[in-house]
Formats: sequence, C-alpha cells, structure tokens
Amino acid sequence: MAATIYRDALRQCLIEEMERDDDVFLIGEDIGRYQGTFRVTAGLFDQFGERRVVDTPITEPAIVGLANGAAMAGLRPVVEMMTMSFSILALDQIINHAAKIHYMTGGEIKVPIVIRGPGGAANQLSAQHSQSLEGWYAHCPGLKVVAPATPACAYGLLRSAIRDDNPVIFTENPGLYGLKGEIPDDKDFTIPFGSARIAREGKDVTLIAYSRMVHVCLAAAQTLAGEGVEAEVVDVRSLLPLDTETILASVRKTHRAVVVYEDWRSGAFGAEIAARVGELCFDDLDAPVGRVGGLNVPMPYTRPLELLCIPNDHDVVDAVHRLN
Amino acid sequence: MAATIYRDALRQCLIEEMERDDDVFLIGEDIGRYQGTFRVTAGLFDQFGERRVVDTPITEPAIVGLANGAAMAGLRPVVEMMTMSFSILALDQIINHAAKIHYMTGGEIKVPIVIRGPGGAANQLSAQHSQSLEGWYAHCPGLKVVAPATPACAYGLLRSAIRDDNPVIFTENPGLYGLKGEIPDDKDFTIPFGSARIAREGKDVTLIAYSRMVHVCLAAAQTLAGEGVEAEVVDVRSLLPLDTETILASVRKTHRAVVVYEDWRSGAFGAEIAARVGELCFDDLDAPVGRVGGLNVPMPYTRPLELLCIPNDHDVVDAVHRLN
Amino acid sequence: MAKPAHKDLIASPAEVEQDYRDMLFLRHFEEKCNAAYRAGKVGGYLHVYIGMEPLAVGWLGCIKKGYDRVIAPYRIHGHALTLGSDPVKVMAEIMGRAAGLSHGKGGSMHLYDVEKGFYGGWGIVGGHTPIAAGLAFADKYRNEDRITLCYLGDGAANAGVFFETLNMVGLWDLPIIFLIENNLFAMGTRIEYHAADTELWKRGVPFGIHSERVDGMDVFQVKRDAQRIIDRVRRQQKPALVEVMTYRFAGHGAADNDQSLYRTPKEVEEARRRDPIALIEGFIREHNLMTQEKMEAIDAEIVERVEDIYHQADALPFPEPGEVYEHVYTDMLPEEGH
Amino acid sequence: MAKPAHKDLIASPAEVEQDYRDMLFLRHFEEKCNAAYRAGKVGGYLHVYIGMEPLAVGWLGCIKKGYDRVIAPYRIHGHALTLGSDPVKVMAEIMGRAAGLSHGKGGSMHLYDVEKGFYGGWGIVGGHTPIAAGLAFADKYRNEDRITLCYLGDGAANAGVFFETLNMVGLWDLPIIFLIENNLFAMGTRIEYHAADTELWKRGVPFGIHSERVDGMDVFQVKRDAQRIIDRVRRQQKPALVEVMTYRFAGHGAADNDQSLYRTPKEVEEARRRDPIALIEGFIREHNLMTQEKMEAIDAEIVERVEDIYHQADALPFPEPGEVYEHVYTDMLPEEGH
Ligand SMILES: Cc1ncc(C[n+]2csc(CCOP(=O)(O)OP(=O)(O)O)c2C)c(N)n1
Ligand SMILES: Cc1ncc(C[n+]2csc(CCOP(=O)(O)OP(=O)(O)O)c2C)c(N)n1
Ligand SMILES: [Mg+2]
Ligand SMILES: [Mg+2]
Repeated sequence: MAATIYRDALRQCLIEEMERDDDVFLIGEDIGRYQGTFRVTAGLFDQFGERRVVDTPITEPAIVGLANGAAMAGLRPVVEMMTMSFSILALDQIINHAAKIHYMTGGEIKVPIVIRGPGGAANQLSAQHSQSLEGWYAHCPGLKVVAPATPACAYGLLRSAIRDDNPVIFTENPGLYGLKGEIPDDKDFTIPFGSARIAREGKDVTLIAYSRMVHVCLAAAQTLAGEGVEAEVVDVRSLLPLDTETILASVRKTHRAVVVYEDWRSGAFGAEIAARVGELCFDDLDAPVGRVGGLNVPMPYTRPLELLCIPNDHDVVDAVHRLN
Repeated sequence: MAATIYRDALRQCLIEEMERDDDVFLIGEDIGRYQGTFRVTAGLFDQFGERRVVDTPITEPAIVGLANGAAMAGLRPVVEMMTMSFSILALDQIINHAAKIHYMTGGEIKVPIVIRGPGGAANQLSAQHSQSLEGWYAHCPGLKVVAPATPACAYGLLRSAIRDDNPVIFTENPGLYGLKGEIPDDKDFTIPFGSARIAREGKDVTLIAYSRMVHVCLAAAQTLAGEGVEAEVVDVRSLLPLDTETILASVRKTHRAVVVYEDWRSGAFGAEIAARVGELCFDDLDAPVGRVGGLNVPMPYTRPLELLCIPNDHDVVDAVHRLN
Repeated sequence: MAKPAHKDLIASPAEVEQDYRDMLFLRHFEEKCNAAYRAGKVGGYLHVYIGMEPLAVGWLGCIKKGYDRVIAPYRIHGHALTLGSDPVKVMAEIMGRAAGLSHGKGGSMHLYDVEKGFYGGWGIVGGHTPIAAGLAFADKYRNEDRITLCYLGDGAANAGVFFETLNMVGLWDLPIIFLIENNLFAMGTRIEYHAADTELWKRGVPFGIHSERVDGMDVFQVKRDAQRIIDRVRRQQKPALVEVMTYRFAGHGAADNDQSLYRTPKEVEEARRRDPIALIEGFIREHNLMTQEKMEAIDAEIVERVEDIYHQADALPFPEPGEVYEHVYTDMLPEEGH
Repeated sequence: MAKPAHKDLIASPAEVEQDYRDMLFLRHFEEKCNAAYRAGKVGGYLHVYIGMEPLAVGWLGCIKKGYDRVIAPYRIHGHALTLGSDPVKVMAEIMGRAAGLSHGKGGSMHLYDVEKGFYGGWGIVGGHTPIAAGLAFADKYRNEDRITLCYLGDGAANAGVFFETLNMVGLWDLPIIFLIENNLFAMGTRIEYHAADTELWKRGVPFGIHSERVDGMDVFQVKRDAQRIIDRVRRQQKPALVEVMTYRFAGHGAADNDQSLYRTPKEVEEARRRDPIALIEGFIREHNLMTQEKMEAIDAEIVERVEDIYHQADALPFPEPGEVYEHVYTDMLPEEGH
C-alpha cells in the first residue's frame, strides 16, 4: 500500500499500463506539453513522447471519432475530456458509434476505448462546464460507466477500463483530484466492473451514492451516528453494469434508503436506482426511497447560488430525517 | 372537429402558425423541395417559399445553432430533425446552449425554438436511427419536452410549443404519423404543457405512458378488461414539466401502477416516473411499481429481433399480471 | 471472337472484361436488392450504387486488397462485394439473416468484413470520417505502410466533423484518402442548395492537403487517377482529398419514389450518356473487344449468378431470439427483459 | 501641451486620445480583474484581453454600435466595455453580484447586453459561431441592413460547427463577419500543434467567402481594415472572414500559471514590441501629440476609474437564494428542492 492522491493514482495507472502495453496511448486537449488541465497526465509527454501522448485541436467529435477508429484497428486509446461537459460535443461518436459498433458488426469489431475526465461542478465554472453526464451514459447499452470515489477505486477501475475490450466512460470529479488514500502496490490491481463497495457499514439506513457524493454521504453518516442512526454507505462505483444485488442486500438489512447524486434531481440515474430499490425491495422498505439530487437548474456562476445547487451532508441528513 | 391524421394535424398547425406570425419559420433537411422525409412539411415550400421553409445542408449542429441565434433575435424557428437520433449531433446546441441561455443571461435573452421530429424505432432502421431520446431531454432544466400520442394532442401541443418562449423538444414517433383522430376547428387550440390526459378510465391498475406506447397500453387495457381488470391509462404527454399530480391521483385510486416506454429500460425517464410514484404513493401502493421498457440493446436491423426490442401489449399485460 | 486489342488500348482485353464483369455484377446485384425490397424481402433503408460502380471497381482495384483499409457510409454493397466479401453473406445481411455479414444486426447500411479490410458501413452522415482517420492513425502508430481509403458523399462533405478530421490528418500526416462521391445530391437536396461552393475538392486546401477533382464514370480513367493518387499517398505518407464526379441514377433509397421533386428526366437522360456501364460497353464495341453475343452472354451469366445468390441468401434462417442480447458487449450480457 | 498633429497623421489628435484612453481602460480593467481573482474576489474561469485591445476598440469603433450585433467567446470583457455596457455591471458580474449584467448567473464568460447589441459570452469553444449566423439570418429574414460581427479564437477555428456555419453563411449570403482572434495559442497549445495550416484566413475560401489576414496590433491600421471590411459586408450583404493577428500577453486564464510550458520569455519579449499600448504610445510620442505628463495623467485617471468601478461593484450584494430558480424558464419555475 502506498499513500497517494486521486489524481496521482490515475496517473500512476496510466504510466503502468502504457509501460505494459504499447497499444495504449493518450489523446486529448492540452494533455501533453501543457501537462493536462487537472494535471492527471503531468509528466507523461516527457516520458512517452508525442507518439503516445497526443495533443489535439479542440475538436471533441473528431478526437473521439479518431480514437474509435484507432480502437477498431486494435489500439487502446485513453481519451481525456477536459471536462465531461465537452463530451456532449462528441456524443454522436460515443453513443451512435462506440456504443453500437460491436453490436452492429455482429461482434466482428471491438472498440476498446476509455473516455475519462471530470464530471460535475468544480468551482464557479458556470452552466456550460458543470454538468454530470454519467446518467446519460449509464442509460446506453454498449457502454460501461464507472465513477470512482477513492484513489484505490480510481486506480483499480481505470486499469479495468483500459484492459476492457468495450467502450468505458470513466467519470472523475474536480473535487476529488486532491483526495488522499492508499493504493495497492500491484501493477495488476484491478476492480471488476459491476461490483459496489460498502464504504461504511450500518444497520439503520442505506445511503447509495457514487463519486464525490460518497464522501458527502460519509459525512452525513457521521452526523447521523451522533444521533444514534447508523447509516450504511454503498459506493456504487460502477453504474453500468450496476451491482443491484449489493444495493438490495443493504436495503433488505436497513429497510430504508436514500439515493444521493450531484446530477440534476429529476430524470437522473439515481431515479433508476430508486426505482429498482422500490420495485425489488417493496416488502422490505419501511419508508419510501428518498432521493437527494442537484437542483433542477443550470449551474449558476455566483458561489452562493452554486453551493445551493450541489447536495451537501446536511441535505442528506435532512432526507434521512424525512424518512421517518 | 375534423377528422385527420397525426402527420396532417402537425402540418395544419404549422400552416396556421406560419400564417398567423411571420416570425415563425421552418428549417431542416429536405423539408422544403423534397417535402420532408415523413411528409410533415408537404406543400409548405410551395405555400411559403424558401424564406420561411429553409432546406439545409446535413449539419445538425449548425442547424440548431443557427436556429438558436435566430430565436435570440426574436424569430420563432421550428427545426425538423429528420430523426431524433440525429439530434445527438446537435446536443451541444440544445443542452449547452438553448437550455441554458435564458439562465446564463439572467433572463435577458429568450430562445423560442421548437425542435421536432420522430423518436423511437420505425421499421428496421438499425441502431443509429432508432433511438428514444426524450428521457435525456426531460432530464435537462431549461427545456420543455412533450411527446403527444394523438392527432389532437399533436395539434394542440405543437401550437403551445411554437408560442412558447422557451426551447421545446417535440417528440413524434414514426408509428404515429398515419394515426387517425379528430382535431378541434380552432386555430387557437392549445394544450398547456404539464397536463397529463386520462386516455382511459379504470380502477384496478394505472398504466402510465406517452407517445406511441399510450396505444400499446390501450390495447393492453382491452385485453385486461376481458380478464375483468379495468386499467386506467394516463397519457403523460408532457415530460417536462411533468403532471405528477394526475399520475399520483390515478395511482391513489388504483393502488397499482406500470410505467411503459419504448426507450431502453434502464435509466430511462420512466424510471423517474416510477421513482416518483414509489416515493409519493408509498402508502397507497398494493404492489411495487412495474416497468415495461425497451430491451437494453442497440436496435438490431433484422425484423424478428427488432420486434423483440419494442414493448407490445402482451408485455404490458404480463407486467400487470406480475403485480399480483 | 473479339479482335485483338488495338495498340492504343489503355487496358488489356482481359482487364477490360474483368472490369466489365465486376461493374455489371454490382449493377445487377443492386437491381436485385431493389426488387427484393419491393417484394418485402428487405426492410429499413436500402441505398444502391447504380451509376457509381467505377468508384468501387476502379478505386478498390488499385489498393492492396485485404491489406489497405476501406471505410464508407451506407451506400456500400459495391464496396463489400468488390473487396471480396462473400456475396451470399452480403445479401443475407441485407435480408436480415443470421448468417449475414453482421449476423443480421446491421443490415444494408452496416456491412463489415475486417479480413477483407472493410470497415463498414455507417448511418450517421459524416460520422465515419474521423473513424477513418483513426484507422490511418493506427497504421502510422505502428509504422505500417497501409493506406486508408474513406468514401463519403457530397452531402457528408459539409459535416463539421469531416473538417475537424481534415485538420487532424493534415496536422499529423496520416496516410488516408478521402474520396468524395459527388453524385450531385444529398437525398432530395441538390448540391447547389447544400454547398456554398460546389467544387468540393477545394475543401482540403486550407489544411495543406493535396486535393483534386477527377472523373468517376469512365472506369479506365478512374483507375489511372486512383493508382496515381494511391501511390502518392502511400509514398508520401500524407493525406489526399479527391472529389470524384459521379451520378446516382437510382433514388436516394429504395423508398425514394418521387425523384421529380429534385431532378428532371432530361437531366437524368443527359447523365445516362455517361452511365459507366454504357461507357465501358461503348469502349468494348469501339475497340471490338467482344461480340454482342459475348456481352449478352456475360450479362445473362451475371443475372443468373445474382439470382442464385439471392436464393441462397433467402434460404438462410433469421437469428434466434436469444441473439438479441449477444454482441452488446464482448464479455457480458446486458440486463435482460422489458 | 501636445503639438498640433502632423499632416500625415492618420487620425485626428482627439481620435488618437480616445483610442488611447479606450485601450488603456481595457488594459487596466483586465489587470484589476486578475488582481481581484488573486485576491479571491473572482472565481471560476477568468480570461483577460491584455494585448488584444485593438480587436475590441478598433473593430467595434467601426460598426454601428447598438444597431449591429456582436458576439464573442469567453474572453469578452473588452467587447462589453467597448460597446458601452456599464462597467460597474460588468465588474459586478465578474464578481458574481446580483446587479451584474447577468444577475451573477453568468460570470466573466457570460456577459450579455442586448441593448448594446452584445450577444455574449459563450463557454463552448466554437459553439457560438452558428448562433452568430442565426443572428445574421434574422436580419436578412427581416430585411434589415445590420451586420453581425462574430469573434472567435484560433483554437475555435478548428471546430467542426464553425465550418458548417461557414458553409451556411456562404450558401445563404448572410451579412456576417467572422473575426478570428489569432493570438497564436489555444490554451497551452501553440497554433503549430493545432492547425494543419496556420494561415487560418484560408478557411473561408472553399465556401466562396471573402477572406483575408490583417494586423491586430496597430489600432489605426486595425480601424482602416475594419471599416473597409465592415462597409463591404454591409454593402454586399455577403459574409467575410478575417484573421486578425494578435498576441495574448497574459496566461490563458487567471489560473494558467506556468506559461513556460508553451512559450519562451524571449518570444513574449519579442511580441511585446508590438504591444498595442506601446505602439500607440510610440505613435503619440513620435507625432508629439501629448506630453509625457499628460500620458501619465491619463493613465493615473484610468487607474483610479477602474479602482472606483471595482469598489462600487464590490459593494453590491450577492443574489438571494430564491433567485437560483429564476430564469430557468421565462414563464414557470422548475421543480424545487434536492
Ligand atoms: C447526421 C445525419 N443526418 C441526416 C441523415 C439522413 N440522411 C441519410 S443519407 C442523407 C443524404 C446524404 O447524402 P450524400 O452524403 O451526398 O450521400 P449519397 O446518399 O448521395 O451517397 C441524409 C440526409 C443521416 N443519416 N445522418
Ligand atoms: C468544446 C470545448 N472544448 C474545450 C474547452 C476548454 N477550453 C476553453 S478555452 C480553450 C482554448 C481556446 O483557444 P482559442 O479559441 O484560441 O481562444 P483564446 O483563449 O486564445 O482566446 C479551451 C481548450 C471548451 N471551453 N470548449
Ligand atoms: Mg450525394
Ligand atoms: Mg487563441
């Protein structure tokens, strides 16, 4: 085990996978000479050169399209989206192409591409740069979608993503890059997709979250513990495939659940989780499944309003209180 | 009241609104000289000329972008997407721009744009041309999203959309264009957004749907009636805003609900509806909220597999049976 | 028997016969597809290559088949067949059968045959152009001297992603040829209504890409241009853009049944004079390379061959229901059920 | 007192002074923004126009202010200020205050002032270019002789949607000028690494659009080119594309703190010789239009004015919590709560 931060866990995994496999290359805007906007790729241009760390024009559709083609020819591109909001420009390549190629070709062609970058709000980046898109992606068959909350999960899931033969959307979060944690000393450490993690055990209520909201839930659990309520926190980690069993098992134990996500409340992937719990734990539930999501508004610039939009631990505690 | 078909109800509304207001214009691919792929705009080029019926290159991003700009300058563009699947190419203009402009400008600029076209599967158009995207759109604050099931709803909602000062996503369905029905003789007939419609009254179970699936539910209700089960069919019509009250009122009466949609089952807007019903009717429900959605696969070309993917009335009847 | 070739003959008699047969095969294959569509044996979108045969036969005759990479939009039967895909599998795919090239999941627009170097098969106008650049990128990455030949329509040549791609291939010197099949129409929209300047070859120029316009009707001329440009791109390892002037004699798709909305019979008549099959037949006659009987015999032979292909394909079964879940992922099934 | 202007003077002394004041105002305003950012008074992305002042002052000096339409990306304080937006409201927006131009919802990147003809204010690189075409489309639709002036960066000039837009404005003869602010960098990427051909003006050519490259540093030269091109577009009711050569002396944004990653001090040094403020000061000195004291007094006056603007803005309140739900729609509130 080594102590590191989330950003460096990603970076270390990239280095190790690039050293292991010459087919792995990185492509994106300002990832090379400029070291990456969030510095996830810092130093890699010097280490691997312009063949394998490719700085691009600001043309997301063509970046992902080119990566799709390279993947079809057997390479393993890891695409950085400077923010996931920009992946919207490349959605045609992601949804209409990457996600469907294996199917449309009747299994003849594989597309081992990873698209990674920060989703969600950072700090006053306004409406066009603060979106959570993991729910859109998790809706699309043909993709795999993960959203790790810790350095170790980032490290293990990114390796799984790079070695996977399918397109993977790998959502990070600007608020996590500096997060500290331990990662295993194992260059083959992977975390399988579709396995949720119990981030905290508890018996009274289940909080279900992924990415940065896991930490918000852990903070809420702390507060709740002070009130004598032991919350179990399920870190979903992988949205597609989704480890429904681990979620349901927790709810069957606690009989109460709140799904927590940063994405706009209405129509998010959290609704899918809530619907599943409601459907499959119908007889186990002592209260309706609660939800805490981002406000249903485009992200405002000014800090006081921005902070209102993003769920915090108080919102989660309130939601748990409302279950009673 | 006059008998017409869905396609012509749309067409008639377009004509009437264009005659009423010179600011209304149509723009899209092959809508003018070629009369429109699904013939919704047939004859309009001859009637209104190339100033108001604008044939475009195949460049969805620029089409919607240009319409956004025209709307900002006070015109009222009605954009046709040849199929909603192509709107994916324009998502940046729809989500990052149209949906956010009024907010980002602090209310200074309005974007009265309508984006209309068929969503969902037609007949063997394969994976890239058969997608239901209303759920993605209904997730995005700043948009309004409707999906009418009948000629009258199409007629009344399209007029509301054109007269609305906000961006409206207007989802049609290839399977509905030939559907017959009556429309009012009223050039000001509108249907307000956010009002669901009871398409069939019943007391035993609530079927919740929109667009073509309303008719699938009505067919299922017919079968169920033969078994002595009276299904109420709620035609949601407007996904954003959503008339949650009408849905809840029905479920409070019937104590059972199934949400039916053509979109991929997992992560669709139907999950949002199911989650709301589960949350807000917790004590009224006698069974978990059922869901019937499209299979979680890219749409296959071959007819036998395609038919498997799209929910039909048997699937709905089965889901109702499973509630017991 | 045909007389020996003249001195000034630009191709050997055997080559001429082969080109004639290849183009005629595409022509009849496409006509059979249209007939099958009308008979309800084919669904969805069906776009035939009638009138555009030299773009497949001529250009693909000049690449290293099975080594170089080819990618094209949705009007692609001709490309797959010319590259050597099993025609029964092509027809079976068009008819949605389990043994089709894409197991019935793709259909007419989505044919792929990687062994033959064919990468499909794409329904989103312009969307395959960066994918093509990615194929070429992989070859450059691995230092292999393959070229990628990417076809696209005149309508597709307006797509933003195509320009982004031109910038990338120019910037990174990727060994790729973009071949614009300029058949003068994007569906029902004439090029004058969709392109600010109808000389599409110019679009490569601002990216420093070698760009030119060439003929697409006379298969011999097509082959000369093709060989020259393909050699250049392979040698220089730099991209090229070629606008090939052709004409679509059929409707846009099989469902396009009012062509008077966008063109006049007179215009079609005029274009017919340069119908590639008529041109090569004229050439054969002019140089006395075959008797009329031989030509008719070849025609009949090919018609029969296409009929046979069709019947073989039609005898094949549709996919089993369980296959609907296969190939969503390489290694797992999606969640099942409605 | 300054001596009377020379015969060969290309602008009247009053005009020179005004241009000097306007550019200096932008320079100091931007420096204050950067300082406010460092002081934690401004958040998010902040992109200043230092070195690029003539593109705002020169070009916007030649349009019909308040009649013509202007739209630009996110490096836009200079555009709003030059068009006459209340500088306190501009600063207030940058500081996220309720009385800001966009009620604090937009921030530095999202300034709008329709009354002044300013349409923002956009964060998606290239995304505003078709919107600009839509503004021009509306004017043509209504038969009004407005022109639209659309600024975009050299990096944005690669965006696919920009080419789609060029095709449309060429096809439909829209009265618009695309002004590429070629400051040689897209964030940390030099133009050589992002553009296949660094002469960006060429990109209008394949669409039949009048295209040229002009200087952006000498404000008098800038104004001559601007007036000529603006007059042409208004008269001909046809688009133009102009690549204006400029330089960004500041970092990409306020958070860009290692410029050595993409440029050398020597290069900046060299570019500084054509710093627009230095150029106009040189011009003033050369023609003896002002004393050194007067120039210093003007400078001090403007510094003070900017300080005053800042303090006025900083005294303004932040929005109330309830405002978070306002302006999502024109006529309804979104569903509230978490
Ligand atoms: C992005 C997108 N928009 C619209 C369509 C519908 N469409 C299919 S083919 C076509 C015309 C394409 O014309 P062109 O590129 O010239 O190719 P051709 O059919 O002439 O071979 C259109 C509009 C599509 N498939 N994709
Ligand atoms: C679609 C998109 N991709 C990436 C970004 C991030 N980004 C913001 S500004 C910028 C550089 C733009 O450079 P240029 O167009 O030359 O404008 P300049 O900053 O030089 O004025 C980038 C990459 C973005 N805002 N939008
Ligand atoms: Mg064409
Ligand atoms: Mg720049």
